Amino acid sequence: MLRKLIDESAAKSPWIYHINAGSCNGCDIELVSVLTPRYDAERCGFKLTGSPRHADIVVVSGPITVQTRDRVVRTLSQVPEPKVVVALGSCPRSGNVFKGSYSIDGPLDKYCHVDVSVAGCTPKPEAIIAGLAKAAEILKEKRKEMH
Amino acid sequence: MNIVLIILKWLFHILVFPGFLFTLCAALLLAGIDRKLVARMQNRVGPPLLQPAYDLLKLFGKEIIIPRQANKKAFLSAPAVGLASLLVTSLLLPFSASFVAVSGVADVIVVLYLLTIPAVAIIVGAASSASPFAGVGLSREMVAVMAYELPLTIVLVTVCRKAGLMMDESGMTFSLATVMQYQAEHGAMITKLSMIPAALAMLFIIPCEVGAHPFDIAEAETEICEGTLAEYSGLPLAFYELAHYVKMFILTSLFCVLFLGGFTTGVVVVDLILRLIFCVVVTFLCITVPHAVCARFKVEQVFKFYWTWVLGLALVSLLLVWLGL
Amino acid sequence: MMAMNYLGSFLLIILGLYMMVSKRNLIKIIIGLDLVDYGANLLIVSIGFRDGGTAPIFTLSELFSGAYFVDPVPQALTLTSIVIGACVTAMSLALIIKIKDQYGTIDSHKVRRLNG
Amino acid sequence: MMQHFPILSIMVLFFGAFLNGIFGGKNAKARKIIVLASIFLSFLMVVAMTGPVMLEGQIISYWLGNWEPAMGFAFGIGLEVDAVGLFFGLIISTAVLVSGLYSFEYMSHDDALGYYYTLYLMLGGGVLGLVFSGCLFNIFVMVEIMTFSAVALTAFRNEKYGALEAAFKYLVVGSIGSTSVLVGTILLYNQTHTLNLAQIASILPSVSNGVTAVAFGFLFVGFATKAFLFPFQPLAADAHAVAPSSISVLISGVLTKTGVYGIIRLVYVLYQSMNLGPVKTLVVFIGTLSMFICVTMALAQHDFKRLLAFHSISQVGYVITAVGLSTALGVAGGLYHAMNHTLFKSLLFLTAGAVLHQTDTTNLDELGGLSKRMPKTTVLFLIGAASISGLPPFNGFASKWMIYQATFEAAAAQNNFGFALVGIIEMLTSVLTLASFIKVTQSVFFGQMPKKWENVKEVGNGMIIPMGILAALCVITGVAPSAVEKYLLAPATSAVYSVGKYINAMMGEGFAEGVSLSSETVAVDLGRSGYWNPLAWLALLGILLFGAFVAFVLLRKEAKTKESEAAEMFGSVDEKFEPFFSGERAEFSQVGGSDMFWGFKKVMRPYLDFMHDAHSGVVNDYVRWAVECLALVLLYCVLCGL
Repeated sequence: MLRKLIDESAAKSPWIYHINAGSCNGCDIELVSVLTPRYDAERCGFKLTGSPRHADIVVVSGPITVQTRDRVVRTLSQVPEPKVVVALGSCPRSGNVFKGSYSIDGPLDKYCHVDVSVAGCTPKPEAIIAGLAKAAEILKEKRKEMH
Repeated sequence: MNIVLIILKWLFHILVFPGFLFTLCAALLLAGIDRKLVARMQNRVGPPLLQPAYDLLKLFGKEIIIPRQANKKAFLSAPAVGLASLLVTSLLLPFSASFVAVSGVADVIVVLYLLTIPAVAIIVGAASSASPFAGVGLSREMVAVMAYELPLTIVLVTVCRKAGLMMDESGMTFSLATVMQYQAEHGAMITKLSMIPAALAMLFIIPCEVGAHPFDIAEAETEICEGTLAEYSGLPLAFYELAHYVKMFILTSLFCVLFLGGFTTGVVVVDLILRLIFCVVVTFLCITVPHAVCARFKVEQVFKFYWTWVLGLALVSLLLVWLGL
Repeated sequence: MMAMNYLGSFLLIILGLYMMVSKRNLIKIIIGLDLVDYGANLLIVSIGFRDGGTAPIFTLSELFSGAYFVDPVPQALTLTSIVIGACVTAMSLALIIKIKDQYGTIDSHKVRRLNG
Repeated sequence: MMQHFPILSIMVLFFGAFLNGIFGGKNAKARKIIVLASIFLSFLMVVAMTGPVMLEGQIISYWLGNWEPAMGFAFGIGLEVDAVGLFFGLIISTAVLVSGLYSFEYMSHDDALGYYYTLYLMLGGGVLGLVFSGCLFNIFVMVEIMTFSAVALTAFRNEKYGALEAAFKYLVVGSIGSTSVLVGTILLYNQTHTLNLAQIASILPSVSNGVTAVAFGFLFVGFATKAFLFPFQPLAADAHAVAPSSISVLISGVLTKTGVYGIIRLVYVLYQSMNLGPVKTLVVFIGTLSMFICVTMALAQHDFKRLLAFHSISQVGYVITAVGLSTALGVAGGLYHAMNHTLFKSLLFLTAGAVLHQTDTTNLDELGGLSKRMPKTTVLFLIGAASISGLPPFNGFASKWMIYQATFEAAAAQNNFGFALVGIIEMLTSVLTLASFIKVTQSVFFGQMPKKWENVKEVGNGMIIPMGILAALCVITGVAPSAVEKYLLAPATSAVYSVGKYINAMMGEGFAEGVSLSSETVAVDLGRSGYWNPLAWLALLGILLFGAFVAFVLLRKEAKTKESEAAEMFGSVDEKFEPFFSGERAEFSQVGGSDMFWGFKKVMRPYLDFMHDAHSGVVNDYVRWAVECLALVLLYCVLCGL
């Protein structure tokens, strides 16, 4: 009973931690706009946290640059289970216009399992919300798998 | 037989009402209303009313990471101690002049000290987690405690003196039950002219003591990565969140006891509903509105604000009461 | 007559205190401390004094009828106090020697590692 | 037999010092036996006296050489143990005992231990002699003995930074205090022609003139200097901080108490002037000043022991303030806090000593993270810190509660706004105390550990057990205040007020009535005092157990360690359990010591700078403080015509 409640609420209260892995800030601004009164992601329980220890969903934006690579991996590893990784925008999934640059060491799925990928440069806020909702569902599934 | 009954009564008080279960439900409800109200003030839909409960339940299901450098025992037991002391405080707050679970001759002082324990628990927990962010956070938390404790003391003394002048032959009372009694007989404290500055000061103190938005310098998530809570995850974090909600309820409840105590009917259920309504109003005034309106203060601004304006308000009230107004 | 004694003793005390406040040499501070001590001792002896009194030996008052003696208690107190003062002086001088060893100076404005 | 215990309990210590001087220089075993035997014997004798004095309300008096008073005049030197004296005697002999037990391991790295123990026993004997003495001049002698040995012990580790300097300052300023006690004594002798406390007490109320007022000023300043109260001398911190920790315990827990004892004796028994407004104002003002200023000084310190030293003045300020309120509750609260202060401050100094012993430093900026290496010391420190900050359910809370209640009730009863402000300052001081102990907790025991303390070990049982005794006492006196109140505080408070009984015990029955003082035992009603509802604390216990249950059982089940991606990538170090460092590799970055409380320090900067400059460390300045305060107090006494 309690376990079921916990599973259910996993999808209802996904807390987001946002990593900028060399992004041009376009996706970052769009992610913030998702939480503004206009789109109000908080009505689904989304909340931006300041520490990976609190997070359920890790949103990574930007092509993984050489400088940020280790830091992204380290931070991802510090998120407690269950966790979901969301690649925000085209950069983390392909490198986008930065592909082939000497300073790019992407894509993100070289380093960890990406659960949801929101494409676009930049993705629309609606798309981001859809992706986050998808991530919340996956979070619930992962939580169920934990026991 | 008698002893069994007494123990059962105590267990009821501790576990159900007004202790654990009731405080928990009321606190979660209050937190939900607060978040909803903030959202409505910003023209948002806002999270569901039960969002705090969802948050807690989710945190129960998360993995608990204990950093390698942390002192494990202190790291895990600090949240429980903080929550426990808040629950004890909830037993001491009277609901009407006649109903209080635990009464004492000088429970005002006990409440004052029990309310510092959650802050100490947060600080010790943060210290034991060995994170530099937590270090900065605990330093700020302590500055906040120093900032609000002085005016809070004066507000409590003022109320005690005001009630004691009438109700106690020594001219001073330290019993919350007597404060309630006074208000039942002479009208609520907030209706007295001399007490209005003190009530205002208390309204300023509550958000800082709770760590609500404009005064959440210790947990500033954008500057110092949740500060004191930076290393916490899972169940201990849930305990801290819960302590945060419970503190909100306890403090607004304390405000009701100190300033809005007169409006009681004697029927426990009606009193309860009244108390909850008052709590929501107070929460709206002192937590929701600043949250929706203000940006976060800087550390020294908080300190200065409390040691000048709020202190001044409290002192004015104390002086007026001492002059017999 | 006795007023001079009292005045003298308080003057000694005040001069000693003045010396302790104003002199920077540690040894001079100790001299000031001794002045204060001696002032106190002079005060004690003066308080026990009675004009025309003999030495506080019992047989003397039996010898001369009508003789009375000075109060013996303050004299005993003075002895004790002098001994204690000597101890304090010795101790402080020993400390000054060690301070000179360690700090290389006995200027009180330079012997201030512990402050604030 | 019982009537010989006062003199024996003192002489055992002095005799031990003598024997130790002869036999203990080289032979460690003989030294240990002599020290242990003398401190235990003395402790047992003091405890044995509690039976008649505390429970039956007797007063033990003893005339040296059996020179009993004749014709209503006290010739001999007397010892008199009433409940106040015995209360302080108990505190003192407990502290001496614990300090002695602790010394054996703590001082094991030092040499010249023969001298150390000789001086230590002399210090104990001197202090015990002071509180049992019934003669004003003997009080002066004992003050000198204890100051002398305390100075020597402060300079004991004279190779350490600043030890000699602190000892010198202590000697100079302490001598001013002693001299002013002497001058006060002799002026009183001039007026009353006796040195016996009881007889002075019977004569003084009828002779009140300028000379007695000046004598009051001198004696008050003398005892206040001995209590290290703030405006009289600012160097307590120097002396406490550099002495070996076992001696800091005695200086802070015991020597300051003798000053408190002296002030209580002076104002309540000798002059019986505590009901006068000016005296009340003076004592409460001095107490509040030292309480508040020293706690702010402590906040700015970055040395563990120096910080503790400032706190001990601050806590003595509490005691003096409570005593100055001149209500039964205030006196009881003050005495209770005096006892608690000895317990928790000794505990804290001993933990500081343990840290010093293992790491050889007490600098808050250098230490950190020791809780992983010294878990027992950490727990003991936390108990002490919680006690001194007045967190329930430890003893500091119980006594502070009594003091607050006494202050506010006195304020309300006399409609005195000043006392209400004093009460508020007391509560503020308590928060600032908490803050500075949070600083120590974070900087020494928690936070990150510098590399150089990797190999630090826990101290041995020889140091843990004395600390454990004190911690246990802290908890016991905290959770059973009603027992403390019944067996210790009520008799002691009653004795403070029963001056007639005190006089009669010394001078013979009917003497007090002769000078129109009642010899009845004054009954003390502490009924409404800071009290303890056991059921509430049962509730606390229940909820705590619940919390512990949740925290430990559930957490242990849930806590699983999983290999993280980072571990695969970076090799063996599992980054998951490193502290979060914004993604960077975790490096050493301890937030502690001087880094703490930035906002507070920024706002208070002008004040803190001023206080820092005032504590200049120059001995002339400290003498000037003492002299100026002496002058002011004398002027005040004369103007108010006490």
